[in-house]
Amino acid sequence: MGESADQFFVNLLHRLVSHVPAGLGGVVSALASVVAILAVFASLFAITTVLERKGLGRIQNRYGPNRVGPFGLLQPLADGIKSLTKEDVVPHAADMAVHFLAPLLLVIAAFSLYAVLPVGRNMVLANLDAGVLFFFAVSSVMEIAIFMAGWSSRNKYSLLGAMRAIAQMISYEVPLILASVTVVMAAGSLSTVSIVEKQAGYSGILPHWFVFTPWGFAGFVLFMIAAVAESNRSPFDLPEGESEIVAGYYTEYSGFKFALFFLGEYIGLFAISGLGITLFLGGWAAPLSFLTWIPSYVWFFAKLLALIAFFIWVRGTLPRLRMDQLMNFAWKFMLPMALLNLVTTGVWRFLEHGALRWFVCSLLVVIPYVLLSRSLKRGWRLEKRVYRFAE
Amino acid sequence: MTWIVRNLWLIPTLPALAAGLGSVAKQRNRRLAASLAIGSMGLSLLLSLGAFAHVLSLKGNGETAREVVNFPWLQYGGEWVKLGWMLDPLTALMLVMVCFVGLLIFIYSTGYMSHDENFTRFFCFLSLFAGAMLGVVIANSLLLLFMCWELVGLTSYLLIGFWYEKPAAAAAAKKAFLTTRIGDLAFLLGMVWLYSQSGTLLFYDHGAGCIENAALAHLVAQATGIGLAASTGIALLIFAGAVGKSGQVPLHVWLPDAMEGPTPVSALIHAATMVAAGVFLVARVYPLMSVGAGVGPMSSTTALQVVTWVGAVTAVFAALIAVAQDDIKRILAYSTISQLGYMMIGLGVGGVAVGMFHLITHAFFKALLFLGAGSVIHGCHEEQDIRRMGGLKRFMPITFATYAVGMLALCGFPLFFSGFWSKDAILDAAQAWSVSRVPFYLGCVGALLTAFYMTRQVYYVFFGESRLRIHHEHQASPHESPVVMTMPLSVLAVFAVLLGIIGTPAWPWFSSFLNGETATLDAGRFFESGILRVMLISSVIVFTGLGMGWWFYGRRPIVSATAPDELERLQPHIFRVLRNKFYVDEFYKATFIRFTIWLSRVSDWFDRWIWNGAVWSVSHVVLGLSWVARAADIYVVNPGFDRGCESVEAGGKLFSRLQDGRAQDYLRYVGLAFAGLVVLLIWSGVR
Amino acid sequence: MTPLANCLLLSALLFSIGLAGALMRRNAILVLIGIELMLNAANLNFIAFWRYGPNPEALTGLMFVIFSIGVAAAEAAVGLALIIAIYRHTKTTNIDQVNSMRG
Amino acid sequence: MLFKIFAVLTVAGAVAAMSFRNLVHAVLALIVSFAGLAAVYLLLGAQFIGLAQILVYVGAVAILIVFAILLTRDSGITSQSTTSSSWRGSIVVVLGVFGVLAWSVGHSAVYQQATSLPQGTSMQEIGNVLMQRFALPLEVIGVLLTVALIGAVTIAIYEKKETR
Repeated sequence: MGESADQFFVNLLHRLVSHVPAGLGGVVSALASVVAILAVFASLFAITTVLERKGLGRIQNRYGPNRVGPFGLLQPLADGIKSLTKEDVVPHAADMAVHFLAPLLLVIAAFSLYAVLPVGRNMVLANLDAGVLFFFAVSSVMEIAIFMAGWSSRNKYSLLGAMRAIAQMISYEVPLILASVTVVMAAGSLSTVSIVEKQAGYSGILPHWFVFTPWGFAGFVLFMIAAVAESNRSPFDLPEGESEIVAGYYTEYSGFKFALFFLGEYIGLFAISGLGITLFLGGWAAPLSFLTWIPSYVWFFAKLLALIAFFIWVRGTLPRLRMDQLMNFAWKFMLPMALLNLVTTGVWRFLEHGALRWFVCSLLVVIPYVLLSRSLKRGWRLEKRVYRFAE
Repeated sequence: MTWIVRNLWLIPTLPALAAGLGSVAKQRNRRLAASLAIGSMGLSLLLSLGAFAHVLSLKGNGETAREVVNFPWLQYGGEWVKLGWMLDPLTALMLVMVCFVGLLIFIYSTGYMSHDENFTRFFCFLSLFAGAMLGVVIANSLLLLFMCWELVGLTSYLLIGFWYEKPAAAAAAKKAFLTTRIGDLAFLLGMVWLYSQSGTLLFYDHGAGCIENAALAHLVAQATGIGLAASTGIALLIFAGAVGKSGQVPLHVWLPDAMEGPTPVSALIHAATMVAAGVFLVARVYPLMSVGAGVGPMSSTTALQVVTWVGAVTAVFAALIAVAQDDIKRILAYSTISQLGYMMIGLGVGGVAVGMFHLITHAFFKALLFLGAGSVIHGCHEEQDIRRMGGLKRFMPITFATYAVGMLALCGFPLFFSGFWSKDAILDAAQAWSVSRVPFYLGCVGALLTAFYMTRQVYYVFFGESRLRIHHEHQASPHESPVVMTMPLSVLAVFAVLLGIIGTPAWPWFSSFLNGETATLDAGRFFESGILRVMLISSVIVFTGLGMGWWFYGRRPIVSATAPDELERLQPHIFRVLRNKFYVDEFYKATFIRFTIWLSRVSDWFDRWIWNGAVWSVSHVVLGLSWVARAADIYVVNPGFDRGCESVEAGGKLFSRLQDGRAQDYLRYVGLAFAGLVVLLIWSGVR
Repeated sequence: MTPLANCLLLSALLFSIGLAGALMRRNAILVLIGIELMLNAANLNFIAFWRYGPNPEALTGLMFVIFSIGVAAAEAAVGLALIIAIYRHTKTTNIDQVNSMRG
Repeated sequence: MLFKIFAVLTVAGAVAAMSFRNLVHAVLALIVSFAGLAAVYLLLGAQFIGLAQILVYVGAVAILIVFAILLTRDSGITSQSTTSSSWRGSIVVVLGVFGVLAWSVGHSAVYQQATSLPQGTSMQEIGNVLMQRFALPLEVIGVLLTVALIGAVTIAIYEKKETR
């Protein structure tokens, strides 16, 4: 049962490929995988929107969407139809070509991120030798897309939003990459597939996930924080902070382009969560050794949904940061922490197994954390609130 | 290759390190400097004892136990210059001796120099000296030895001139430096020659060293122009270095003047260690000296004969001078010279063991004497003239006791004092020398004189009435020195007595240790080959000397500081000659120095008249020419040049257009140049 | 044409375009862009020679490109900083007007 | 075939980047050119370099240039001509350079020999070489980047006294 179910989709793909002429085999399989990815994650996007709105509603003590369909489950469908049928307004001063290309570039980049994510055993589109590198390279393209959007709209809010977004994404890309490099060091490979295989083993019933090591845990936390910032979500949603700059770089977007942006945002979010799962949470590996009979892709999507729930929760909980706070946090806490974590990983790699290793590495993680957080807190004092007005 | 051998370099390095730290220490933190120096010295002493124990542990078989560590130092051309250190009985002995005496003298100095404001500098220099000296001792390469040797000379210079505000001290320092330099020059020549012959300067390099059989055979085979073997020539040159360093005739003149330095310095450098370095050097290269000797223990070579004669002459010469000196330290200095002469005799006639034994014992009792003298001087408020002392027995008993021990040891008082045994060994070897008996007689005379002048000195200093000059009223009477000064005296005194045991004919532990045999106790040796006779002779000599001393100076206590010396009353002329040190300095002044001055005068005259005149005339010719040229310039050349300049200026203006401050234009030129270059390359067929 | 020759031609073309931009545009930033293009042409040459060279195992060309990319990043950062500084002093990025070094 | 496509893309992007009046368009074209070049690298089997190209040039350099453009406020179309005063001479130079380059490529020895294509190298080898043979250059590059960072900040930092 377990084996066949696990490899079900793989076998399906093979059967499909076996029917087409030999020359086209690779192309067809690639196309099929792409289509599958598009379909799956687009629908996941649809589900997530409604989940998020409902979740936020619950957090804010109100019902979410509950009119369209049972429990409002068909809400995303309605939204899609709406955004498709809306008029696509383009400002007169806008730079047409760029304004049109921006959302497309964003979505394409976001989707191409999945090429290296193994969603299940043997279920990866391209097992690149430098998968992680590919991921970051492509995700850096998204910044360009955002800039194009913000700049081409000829709108100061858009431009400000884009600038904020780029500054923020660059700042948080550094700790993000550094946190991932720890895993690369430990696994000794840049390929996502082999990284997951490194974590697939079990000692007793417990898995060998990297998150279950001192540096891995710290790296995972850093990674998640940076991921929230990368995907411009609350509490790091300054770029589209509605209350400050109307909607940031997609102020001037409407209709389907807006929907594309929305899609791109969420696809990017899923992708980066998927990377986090792949790097730290053992990818498609089952959390306990006796649960391996459940198919691997199920585990992957279970973890993905868990992380999405986490994101929603964070968004509903935390208030938005100020720009300087954001930057301070990035450069004065995240960056040093990530660097020290790198050192810790090296130490972990070269100490022999045993309690000593755990002790030393835990110290190496905890002490800097304490010191850095104290230094970050310096200058904070709880006192009567004062209002600062923009001049 | 045990730990101690591998890390023997630590022994000289520690004091050197202390010196380095002391050099950066502030002038006021004296405690730091002193503790640094003494601590490093103590550590070195411990290590040296370890090395000594190591040597003891691995000796017993027939040949000398010797371990070397060599390392490549620098490379030029195809060959490496190698340095290295070695551990053999000689080294071990010297290490222990230097460290021990040095440590005691350091401790003593803390008391003696306590009032000096350059305390820190003093200890910096002292430790530097100790490091260099230890380097000399452990060096396994003539080159390394030479470096440390020069370093020793430098520190000696610095320390003699320590009170450089005293012109006499400065002059003495210069004198010492230059005089020893003469010897060192010869030493350097010998070293270079040796290198050119043997291709290495390592003493022992597992058969490849320069004083091991292979090289020695080669050296003996080599014959120089004047017929003596290369080995002899080299040996003599190196010996010249030794002569300079350990104040043998004729290069002895610097040593008495060196007494201008602080007394601990005199004790450490100019009695115990540095001046002994010359003897040590001869002992170190002894194979080179003795190579080519015929079979038989007492057959000798040219080099060794030279050594012997120089030593013998020095011994008597210096002793004679010492008889008539009035400065307490100068007397000791001359006695040092004569004792060094003895060591040379010992090396020449009896081999390493004899000479080195006297070196060791002498180091102890002469250091003791100097420190005692220092204590006396300290007690008498910097008074150094023995005629102005007297009666100090009452005031400073400890000093007196220890001084007496040292004095008896120096005289070679029979049986109970180390000096007796060491000197006796030398005399014994001398009288058995095959070449000539004269050194033996000279040695006897020297011994007599030694006993005499030491007695004289002691009577002057410690007996009779205090003739101390009273400068002003509330000046304290002579006082005993602090314990930090007397303690080293006592320790040294003990050793001055006990060291004799290790070298008696009955139990020749010392020589057998050096030669790597195991000593056996056998009283029968006393009755071999006239040893007893020699012992009797020397005892008689000593007693005679003491008696004469008592006769001249002991019977009636000396009352007045200005009264003429007893000997002077007897033989005024001879005494004057002696007091004026045989006019050696005057002789040098009259010959070498005057010659130099005359030479400079001559060259000066040449400068003034011949060259200057030539220059003058030439210059006037040139002046004349220049007038002509000037005229030509003004009326002919200048206008042309003006035209030229104008055109050049125009050209400059033209070309300065190129530099229009636009990066792009520069880049354009670069591009053009690049294209041109490629075209050129292709055209010239570079593929 | 062999693939190597293709690569070389492409890089030559890139280089020339970059040079043209660096020479003919008056905006300092565009000049910088041109220089970046020239650097990339050089990188392409390295890669090509590494790939089709006698021994690709040595990876020398590859390493060279890695380092040159690093240098190019540094160069861009400093260059742009310079441009900004220049702009702040002489309110222009037109390098025709930035010729205070003329002789 | 693919190579030709990407080559054309690269060249077109470069030409556009060098000829657009609008700076931001120029930068976008530059990005296209860089991406094309990265694709060429990938075709040549230099996977690492290709991805690094995208990461550095598209992700960092292009963004940097964009920031510079926006900070120097020249993004708008400039009224006066965008070519520098002395562009005629430049054309000659450029043509000369390209001429010699192309000629030498055409006539060089490498033109005749066509070596077989080895397989693309693996990250493992690159890592090993980078950490062993090229360790020192790597560290030097690290120092260089640090210095460049500091230097750029010091140059571009906004002096207070100017504002006062």
